[in-house]
Amino acid sequence: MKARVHVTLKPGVLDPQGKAIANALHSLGFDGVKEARQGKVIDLDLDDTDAEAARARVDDMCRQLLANTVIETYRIEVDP
Amino acid sequence: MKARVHVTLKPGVLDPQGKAIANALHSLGFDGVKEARQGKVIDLDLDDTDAEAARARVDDMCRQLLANTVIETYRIEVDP
Amino acid sequence: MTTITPNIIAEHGLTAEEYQRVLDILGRAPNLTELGIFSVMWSEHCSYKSSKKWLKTLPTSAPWVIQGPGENAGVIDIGDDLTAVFKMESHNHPSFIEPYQGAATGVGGILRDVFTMGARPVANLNALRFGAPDHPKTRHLISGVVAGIGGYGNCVGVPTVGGEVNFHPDYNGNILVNAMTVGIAPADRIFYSKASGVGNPVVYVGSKTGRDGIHGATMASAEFNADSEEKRPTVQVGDPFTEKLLIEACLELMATDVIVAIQDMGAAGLTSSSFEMASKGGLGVELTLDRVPMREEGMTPYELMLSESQERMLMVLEPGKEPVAEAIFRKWGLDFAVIGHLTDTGRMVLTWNGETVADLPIDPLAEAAPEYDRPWEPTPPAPVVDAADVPEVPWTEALPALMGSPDLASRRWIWEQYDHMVMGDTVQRPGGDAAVVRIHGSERGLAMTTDCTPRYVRADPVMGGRQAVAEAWRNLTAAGARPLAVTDNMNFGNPEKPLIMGQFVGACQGLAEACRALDFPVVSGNVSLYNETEGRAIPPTPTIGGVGVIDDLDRMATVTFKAPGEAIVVIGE
Amino acid sequence: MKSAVIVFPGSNCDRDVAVSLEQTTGRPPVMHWHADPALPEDLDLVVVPGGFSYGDYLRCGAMAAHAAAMTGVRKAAERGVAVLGICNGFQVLCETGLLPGALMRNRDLRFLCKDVHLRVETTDTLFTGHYAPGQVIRIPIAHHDGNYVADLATQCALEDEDRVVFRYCDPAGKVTEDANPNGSLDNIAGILSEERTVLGLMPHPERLADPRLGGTDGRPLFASLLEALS
Ligand SMILES: Nc1ncnc2c1ncn2[C@@H]1O[C@H](COP(=O)(O)OP(=O)(O)O)[C@@H](O)[C@H]1O
Repeated sequence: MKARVHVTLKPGVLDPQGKAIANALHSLGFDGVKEARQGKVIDLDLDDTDAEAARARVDDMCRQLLANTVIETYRIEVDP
Repeated sequence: MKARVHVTLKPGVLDPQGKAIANALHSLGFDGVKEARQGKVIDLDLDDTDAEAARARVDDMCRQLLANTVIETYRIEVDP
Repeated sequence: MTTITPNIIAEHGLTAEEYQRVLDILGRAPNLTELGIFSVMWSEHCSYKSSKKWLKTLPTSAPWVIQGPGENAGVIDIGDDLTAVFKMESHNHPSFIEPYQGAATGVGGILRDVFTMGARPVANLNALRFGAPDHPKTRHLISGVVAGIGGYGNCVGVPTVGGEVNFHPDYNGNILVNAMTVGIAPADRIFYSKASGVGNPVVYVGSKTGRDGIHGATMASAEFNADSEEKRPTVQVGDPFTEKLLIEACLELMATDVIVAIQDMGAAGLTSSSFEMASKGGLGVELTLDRVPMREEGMTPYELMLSESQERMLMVLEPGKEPVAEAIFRKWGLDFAVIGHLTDTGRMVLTWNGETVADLPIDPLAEAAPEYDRPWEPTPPAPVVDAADVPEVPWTEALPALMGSPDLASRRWIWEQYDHMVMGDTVQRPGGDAAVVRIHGSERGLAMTTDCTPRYVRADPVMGGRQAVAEAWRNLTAAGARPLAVTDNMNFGNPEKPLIMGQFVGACQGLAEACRALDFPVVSGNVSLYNETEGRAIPPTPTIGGVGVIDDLDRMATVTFKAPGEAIVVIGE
Repeated sequence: MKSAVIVFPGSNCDRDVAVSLEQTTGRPPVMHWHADPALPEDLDLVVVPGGFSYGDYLRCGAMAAHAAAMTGVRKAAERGVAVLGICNGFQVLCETGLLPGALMRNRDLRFLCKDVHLRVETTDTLFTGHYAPGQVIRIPIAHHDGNYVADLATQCALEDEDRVVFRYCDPAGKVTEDANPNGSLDNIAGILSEERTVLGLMPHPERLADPRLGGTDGRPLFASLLEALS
């Protein structure tokens, strides 16, 4: 079973990477990029067979390791 | 208009991040994680109003800046 | 089984003559795995077929030289029962394709060459050449290369203390990334690659093997299908954390008495490491490829033998000492596998699923490696410029122009991205003539520098070669050091062109003369040829890395003016 | 003063800080392996050193926060043992929650290694007693992720409780945007825990604690600890 975790900075936390991307796009001549934000995606290949159980476990993983909830939020997709 | 770019390492390219995440999850007691791979998501807020034009522009951005096509592949979602 | 067609032979970079030699040695046609092994062993990179003749003319000995060229790195005596171990190596092409990873893995490779010998790496340097500053790719290349060198060295925890950077439009399509590592080892604990002891176990340690860097040319061969491009990245990705583990684990194991021989897996990975170890020991080797730790499913013997996955080493251990080594590698979280043993057959035998997939004679293959005496032409003398023809520029204009020129401008932007202080012994930071690293726990230091002025070498290879050596020597003495030895990195264009070959020959001659005159022997080095794009060669760039010793750090000299009112003296012509 | 330095597999300033501790306190620290949860008894100080603990590929310090040794560090901290986190150590302490906030990628996205100036904001700590209030010191930084962030409540608490220990400043001691090397909130370079016994800072005091290395402004930090903890 596959799970995908999206980790993004909380709104309001300044994103140096996103800002640098937006600047770089402007200097390459791509106007009209109002904002850019960068997040992480972690793809997991799991032994689980039950989607609900998998989601609960991945939620644990996020809280313990994959996301820093001081500055980040996460979202889980489980692919049955 | 919003666009989202997923950048992932090509299959077969060593992913030290993914490897480290899988190891860390194991040592936290999350068995059954067979593999982990880490990618990036870049969210763009664009001036465009036409989805097709936006996609073409974002494709340009990917090839020029957002993805390193030597080792990465990318996928674009445009949110009309 | 794949039939070997002329096409496949050509894709493996072997000429018809070379292939005939393969047939003569084997007395039969090779299979694909065997052909792959020949192709890497006889590549320019591994066999030095164009350069060997001239490298032999370099002076390589002095009373303080413990190991000259021929091992993973050179070793010199620096007193107090310690040695300095150092070498420079190029990663030019990969860095142009993928600047971050190319440069990073270049640093990883040279670090392994040094700690393989038993030395703890204490400093990194890097000699870089880029195209014109305003060329559209230059900015991207320089920022990627610098970030890659920093990303790797910073994580591994070895300070990057020096180097050099030049710009010239003839590097537009072919940048140079030459990385140097200096390490320190106890004089009585140097490790070599010569295998010994029939029956001794051959052990694989480090990262798993993936399909990294398997030569582009071989992709087209019959076993691979159209979508194989995705599966076979020719760019390797570095994992500096694993390298750090490998350094610590190897040094920990080296403190025991269980290693007979050790060799890193660099370019041509498992092939050249196992071949070299067996060949130096005059022995044979049998490897069970199924035991090689693999990162991906469905790998073939061909891929295992040619993979350039990083952060791997091969060792021969004392019999029965596998558990000692395994415990140390497991403690550091690294893969460890006994993959074979030494034999007295003089052959390399590879098995896979119980079947023999390659059976090659080692010495004949090594001895028959092609060696060319390529035709060369001396560089025509450059026209002499009459001083009267040089326009006069007021110093008020000349000075700002010089200071603003990319070749002279401050390199602070670069070295600030390198951790140049980690390990707590950097007593002279970047920015001076030479970097100085204290020998840990003492009041002595090692001074180091890299130097070359390619436009001098292009104008007159002999003089330019001498100048590069002399400059390295001056930089070391300017820091108060006694220069001891050099490593070199010979970066040139296509040696099949007589004028380019003439540059190489001339530079070797100049290097040899200067090294001899200064008692400054060459103890290690690397050759990078075919640096050309669209038929235009890079400026000839024989980079010199010099190392010297300072016996009393109180006598170290630095470039800054110390106090107002002090006299300024100019010496020399 | 009995001290221990935690050694993660990717630590690379462990030896450097051990040298400084030994030079200033006359006693070498215990080098404590990451996989061992039980810290030595009677410790006065634990140092979490700089480096790349486990490669730091996910987030700096994220994996180290779960290391066995960190359980021991947390317990020691609860008992009131002083804890010093330098650079990666600061990141680890934030990830474990022993210190508030987080360290993000530097504003310019580049690794930066250079001397910076710091203003000593408080001397009411175990770590800074030997500095003068407001003193400007020169200490090197070497990091890619030293951009301190915290929410408003934390920011106010740090301020109100006098828990900001060092701020990036110019050589004259002015805290300016130009003197901020990494984009840190309020130029913060180092902070204390609520109990004032845990200090995390991005700059490396151990790198300028030996005249041979070009300066000694880092030394009073170790001397302060020696006096406070002996
Ligand atoms: N330009 C050179 N000058 C002197 N020695 C050289 C030169 N180039 C290569 N060598 C020596 O030849 C040997 C093989 O070099 P190389 O193949 O680059 O090493 P590695 O096996 O580490 O890749 C080394 O001992 C090296 O020091």
